[in-house]
Amino acid sequence: MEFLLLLASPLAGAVLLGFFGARRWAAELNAAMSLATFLAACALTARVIAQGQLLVAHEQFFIDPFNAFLVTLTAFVGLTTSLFSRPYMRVELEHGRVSAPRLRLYHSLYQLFMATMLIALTTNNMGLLWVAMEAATLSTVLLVTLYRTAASLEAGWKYFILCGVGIAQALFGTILLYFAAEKILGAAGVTALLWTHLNAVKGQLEPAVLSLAFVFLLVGYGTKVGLAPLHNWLPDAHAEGPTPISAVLSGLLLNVAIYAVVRCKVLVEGSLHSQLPSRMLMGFGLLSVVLAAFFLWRQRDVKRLFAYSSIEHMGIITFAFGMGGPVANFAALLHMTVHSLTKSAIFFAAGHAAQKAGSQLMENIRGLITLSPTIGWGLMMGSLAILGLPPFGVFASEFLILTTAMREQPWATPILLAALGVAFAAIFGRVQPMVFGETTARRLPHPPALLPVFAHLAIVLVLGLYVPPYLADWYRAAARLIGGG
Amino acid sequence: MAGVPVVLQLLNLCAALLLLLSFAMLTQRRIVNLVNLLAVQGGVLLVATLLLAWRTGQHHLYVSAALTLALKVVLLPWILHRLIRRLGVEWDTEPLLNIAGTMLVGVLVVVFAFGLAQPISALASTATRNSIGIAVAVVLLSFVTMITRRKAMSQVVGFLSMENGLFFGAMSATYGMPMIIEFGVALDVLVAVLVLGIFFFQIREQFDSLDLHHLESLKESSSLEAARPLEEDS
Amino acid sequence: MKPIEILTQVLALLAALAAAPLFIGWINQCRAWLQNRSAPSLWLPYRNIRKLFDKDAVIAERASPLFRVAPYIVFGAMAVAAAIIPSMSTRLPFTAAADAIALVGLLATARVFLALAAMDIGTAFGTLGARREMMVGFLAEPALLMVIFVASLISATTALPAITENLATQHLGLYPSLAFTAIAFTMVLLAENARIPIDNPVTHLELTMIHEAMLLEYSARHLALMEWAAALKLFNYACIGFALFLPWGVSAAGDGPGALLASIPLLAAKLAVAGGALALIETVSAKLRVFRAPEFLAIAFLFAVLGLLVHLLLGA
Amino acid sequence: MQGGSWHFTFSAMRAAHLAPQWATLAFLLALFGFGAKAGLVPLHVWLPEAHPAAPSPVSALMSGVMLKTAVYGMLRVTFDLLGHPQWWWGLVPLAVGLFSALFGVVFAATQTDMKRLLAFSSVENVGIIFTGLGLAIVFLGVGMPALGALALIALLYHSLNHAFMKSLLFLGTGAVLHSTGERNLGRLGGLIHRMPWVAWLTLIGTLAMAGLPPLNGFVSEWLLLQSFLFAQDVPHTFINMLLPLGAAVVALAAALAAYVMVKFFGVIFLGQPREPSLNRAHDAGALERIGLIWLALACLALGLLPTYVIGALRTVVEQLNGARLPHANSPWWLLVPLPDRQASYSAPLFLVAIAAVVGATTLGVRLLYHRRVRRAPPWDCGFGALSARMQDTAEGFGQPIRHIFQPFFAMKRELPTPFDRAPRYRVTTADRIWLTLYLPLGSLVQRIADAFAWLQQGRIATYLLYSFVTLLVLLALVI
Repeated sequence: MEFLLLLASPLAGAVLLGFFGARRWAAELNAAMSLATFLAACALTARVIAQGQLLVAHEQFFIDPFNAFLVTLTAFVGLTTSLFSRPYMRVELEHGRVSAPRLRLYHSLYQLFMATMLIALTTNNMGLLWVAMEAATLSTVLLVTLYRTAASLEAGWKYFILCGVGIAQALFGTILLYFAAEKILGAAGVTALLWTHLNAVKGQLEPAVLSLAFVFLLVGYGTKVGLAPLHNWLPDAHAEGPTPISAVLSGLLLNVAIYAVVRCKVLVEGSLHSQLPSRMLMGFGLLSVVLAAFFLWRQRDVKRLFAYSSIEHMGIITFAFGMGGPVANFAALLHMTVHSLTKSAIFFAAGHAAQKAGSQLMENIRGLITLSPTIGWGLMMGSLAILGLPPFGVFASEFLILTTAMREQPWATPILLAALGVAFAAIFGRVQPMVFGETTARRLPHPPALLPVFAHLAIVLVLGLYVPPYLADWYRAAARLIGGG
Repeated sequence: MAGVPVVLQLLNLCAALLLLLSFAMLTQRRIVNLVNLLAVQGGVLLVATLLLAWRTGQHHLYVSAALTLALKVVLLPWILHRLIRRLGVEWDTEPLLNIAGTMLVGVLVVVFAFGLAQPISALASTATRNSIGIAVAVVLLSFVTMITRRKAMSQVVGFLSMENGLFFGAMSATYGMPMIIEFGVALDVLVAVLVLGIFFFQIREQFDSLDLHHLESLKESSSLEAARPLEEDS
Repeated sequence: MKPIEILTQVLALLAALAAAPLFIGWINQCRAWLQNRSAPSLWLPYRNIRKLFDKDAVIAERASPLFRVAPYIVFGAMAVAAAIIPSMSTRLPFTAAADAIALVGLLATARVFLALAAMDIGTAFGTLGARREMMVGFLAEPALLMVIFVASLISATTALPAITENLATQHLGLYPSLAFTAIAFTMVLLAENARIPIDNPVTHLELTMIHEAMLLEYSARHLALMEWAAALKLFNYACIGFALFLPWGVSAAGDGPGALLASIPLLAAKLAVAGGALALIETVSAKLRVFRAPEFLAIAFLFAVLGLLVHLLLGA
Repeated sequence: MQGGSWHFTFSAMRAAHLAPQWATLAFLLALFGFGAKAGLVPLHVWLPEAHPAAPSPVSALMSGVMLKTAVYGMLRVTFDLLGHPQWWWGLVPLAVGLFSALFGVVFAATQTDMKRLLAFSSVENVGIIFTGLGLAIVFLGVGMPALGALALIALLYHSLNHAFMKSLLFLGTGAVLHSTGERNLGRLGGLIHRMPWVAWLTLIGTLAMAGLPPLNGFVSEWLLLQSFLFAQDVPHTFINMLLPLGAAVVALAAALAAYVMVKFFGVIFLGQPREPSLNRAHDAGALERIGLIWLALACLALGLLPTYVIGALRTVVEQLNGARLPHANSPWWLLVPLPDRQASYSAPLFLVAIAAVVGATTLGVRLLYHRRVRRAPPWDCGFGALSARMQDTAEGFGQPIRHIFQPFFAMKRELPTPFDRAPRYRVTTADRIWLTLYLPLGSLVQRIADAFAWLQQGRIATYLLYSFVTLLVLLALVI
């Protein structure tokens, strides 16, 4: 029931907003739909906590601890983002950067995007997972190009082609998976792609095929995660799209992609009994961290900067999942949570800052602290959090990942630390003048909606100081489910 | 191939044709012809699907055949042709970096693909196991096509032929995917093409051309004068 | 604690207060003799202080309350310091509250307030004096601490009375480490008390003076307190020296008032000798340029550290 | 940080024991990371840059909280996660800490920006704290739990003190900055007349920071020196050699801290205002006062009631690692760190004594003599108008230090020749570490970044090529 609502409300929202998306109350409707989704997600989570894993719709969908918390997170960030986008998009409308019909497109696609992500998270069918991922790409492409500027078009095009091609590889991987599964589960076709069934028989799946399948799946979904060197679409898409979209892309879509990768990894590892998948993940992770750290160094556009920081953090998470084992998985899940909260908060603040300064170039954004203390503090706090300064949650997760790496993969630790150091210098050195420098900006017609920012940061802070036991159990269950190591 | 049933011979023929078509695409200069080649590819795919369906008597293959017909043979080429006409790029050609080299790369890719498909074919129980390698080759070749092309339109064609290759792979490896997936994929492809259509017009009205070198401004090497935080304080 | 102890404590304090100017007078007299001058009266410092107390205080317009409070604090710090140092008896209950390190801290407190007061008016001389005083201080203080460390390493405690008793009860052996530290201590004493070769207590030569430069703005009772405090400081240092290097004859916890009485003339004798020695040093040595002061003190510091190492090497 | 997750994870980490060499690596890495956060030399460079930029409350928070977290993390890693530290690990933080202490205070002495000055003084205190850490590790490593516990308590106490003193000073500077808009010591002065509240409350922080009894700064330094001093029977002779020298350095740093603090307070609050605008400065508002007052009270309390604080810290240390401080049954006012050594300190008694003597003296002078006071212009040696420019500037006051510790600085001097028409003297000092370590590092990173940049030239074909190659490589890996 809750589940039905969970998927129905964004879809319904998409349809409704497709009609009324240009009305004055469209933004409110958008928020309302997101709220409904969030409530549904909470109810669902409550049920999962109560009853444990559950399967619905002829096993086509299932909820286990792993995706349950991602569903809640997605719904929550979706809600806050919709709240944030209300004043933000209004300002954009007044600046004439978007027209009413485009606003309709925006609202409708926003809900559609949420729906596709929720489907991708909850589906039990690897094929459906692929379909949903592709759909997520398609629904965001037009959002990225919402402004129809040359840059946004270019970004959108690259996003489309690179992710499309990547996803195509994933499809081939899925085919191979099916090919291997059908030997065991029979060609009935229905069950042969259900993750639960595959997971049950993963020991018997043909290793040779699965290793190939994993490569295709990794390249495919990895492209969407933004793993270097498949990441090239990411900074452009983040920088050129409207800020709310950057926030959900970076905060949610990447998580979903990682989720897909991890699901595949679980299967393949079960069949291969070899370190190969873990090694690949760790390699990609490290490469992404290092490359992103150095690219951070040259950024001038604030949203590009934080896009690269997203790549860096995805690298960290991937590396952690690659290490596997209860602690690393736990840390990775925690990091996924805090990263998506923090990063979306940062994008909110940065979006307002850019609106104030009328430019996304960091040298044009100065002295936020005097211009609008709330934005300034939001940006500063967010940056400090994302840099992994205690007492924020990112510190907790990074601390765990690093300490585990010291024990499991000592060779990797210095690389990680060096990259983190470079990233620290880069981000801190750029954010600090933006917040505290001499200012030159103009007033904002609307009071910024910074409730989301501080809500997110507050949660991150709490997670840094204290992870409530049930949440910890929950993570732990998910971590056990992922296993590895 | 004495002793092999005619149907299978025909199927292998289709496979060979597909490979040939991919090479043709790799070296085709004119956009319009590219689209036609894509349509032909879809046709061959259709034939192959029908043959397979007839041979194995799997009904869902008829459905996917219908899908192929509707989508890959009729709808997509029609949309693309319409786009071309609306955008007025019928006579658009593009310079290719030397064809011989490209061909060579293509051949290497095919070899690699066959090697790759070896273990799969060995395991496959389907009648069409040998054509898996060809499917992989088609996928990779269309990848190469996309890399070498400079026009948005031709990249899209490459993208679609990649989808074809995947479809063929699914068919020859496992007699096609479960039905929902087939539909889902088909839907995605359709939407993708529509989105692309919108795109083309946007790009055109921005740059009044579909040349991709307009879409190369977002890059890292541009921001050479990026701020150097450490030296500010020295 | 027994009343006799409290009595001893108070007695020691009063004795120090009373004897300090006399010690100064004695040194001046010795110096006069050594320089073939007719010696001033032994009681001159007392008369001087009394005269100053009688005068009207003249204070600069810009002076802040800090300026007026400082003399009392400096004087108080010196007095308390005097109460810590076992000059006549080691039976000082107050020493439980402050060990040798605290003593050094106390002296530092006095110095800081002196310097702050000197900066308060904002004249060239005041700030100049303060700067130089702090410069001397930051080198002399660790040196003094090192000196004390050696002694307390030998006797495994930082409580001055315990050190004194311990050293006194040791059979009369030669401690090379203590020899080194004794030299260091003497140098520190000279520097800290504005004696030649670091500073010249008798002149007001503007470019060289340190201590006097800081007192330039003081007059009357404030100046009196400052002078008295300076005298006390010298007296204290002398007593520290005795406690560390000539610990004999200081009445210990065990023995009764007789020993205490006996220790008084002994202390007087020690002071007499020390004063003479001081006068001699001041007469035979010339004042250093201010920039030489750090080198002088660095040498003192190094001597102290040497003493430390020697002690650790030889265990003696 | 006692969340469910922490229990879970920490226990998990404790469970797995590292091989010694990896444990060592882990320790060094942790030292690096937390040292950077705390501002340990040579990772201190961001501190003096960040503090002047940040608003004063943030600076207060930074020097208070961030230091805490760094020390906390360091202790956690060393004693909790890595299990039993090797004694020689301690030598690293010991050496680095001592150097930071000296380096920080020397640089603080030559600063002309009041917040930079405080930032460098933070570097000094961090150094002292890590010195204590090193000492503790050595003691525990060679099996002297009592001394180890003493050192641990000393460093915890000092970080506690530092949080309060430094916050007090930062708030004080904040008040000054707020009412004068000046951060440059060269344009301040004489503010004690305009803003007495701030001045007197800051004075408390100044004295505490200078490590003067009976305030809190002294207590922790006293404890540290005590633990240094009783280290004589460490079974390794050469540590025996080394430790007292460490004590010497600590003493030197403490004395220099006094120098720095005199400069800080004297130049800002005493003397004549160096700018006419300063005469319009106003005192702190009620809220600011409250903030300053409670911090000052905290400094006093920490200084006067060390026994209670130590009682609290003792339990912390015990639950951190078994090392326990032998419980001295001494009265509340008497601080006896190690009963078997006769060393004790009683701040309350100390304060009472000084107060009594000062009071008695004042009373005596007032009663026996008179309290007549005449105001007059200061003595100008007949030179005439004494202007504010005649008093020492911040540079002037720091000059001796610059002179003595020359090798620490990278100095650029412009000395006038006797024949100059318009003789001008200028000297600029810079942080050697900055020049020799960080600038090259920065440009290196920049160069690497530039090298990476060409990877991303915006050509979508290139990007596709990347994906293609990645795919092929991975496939080649698996088949």
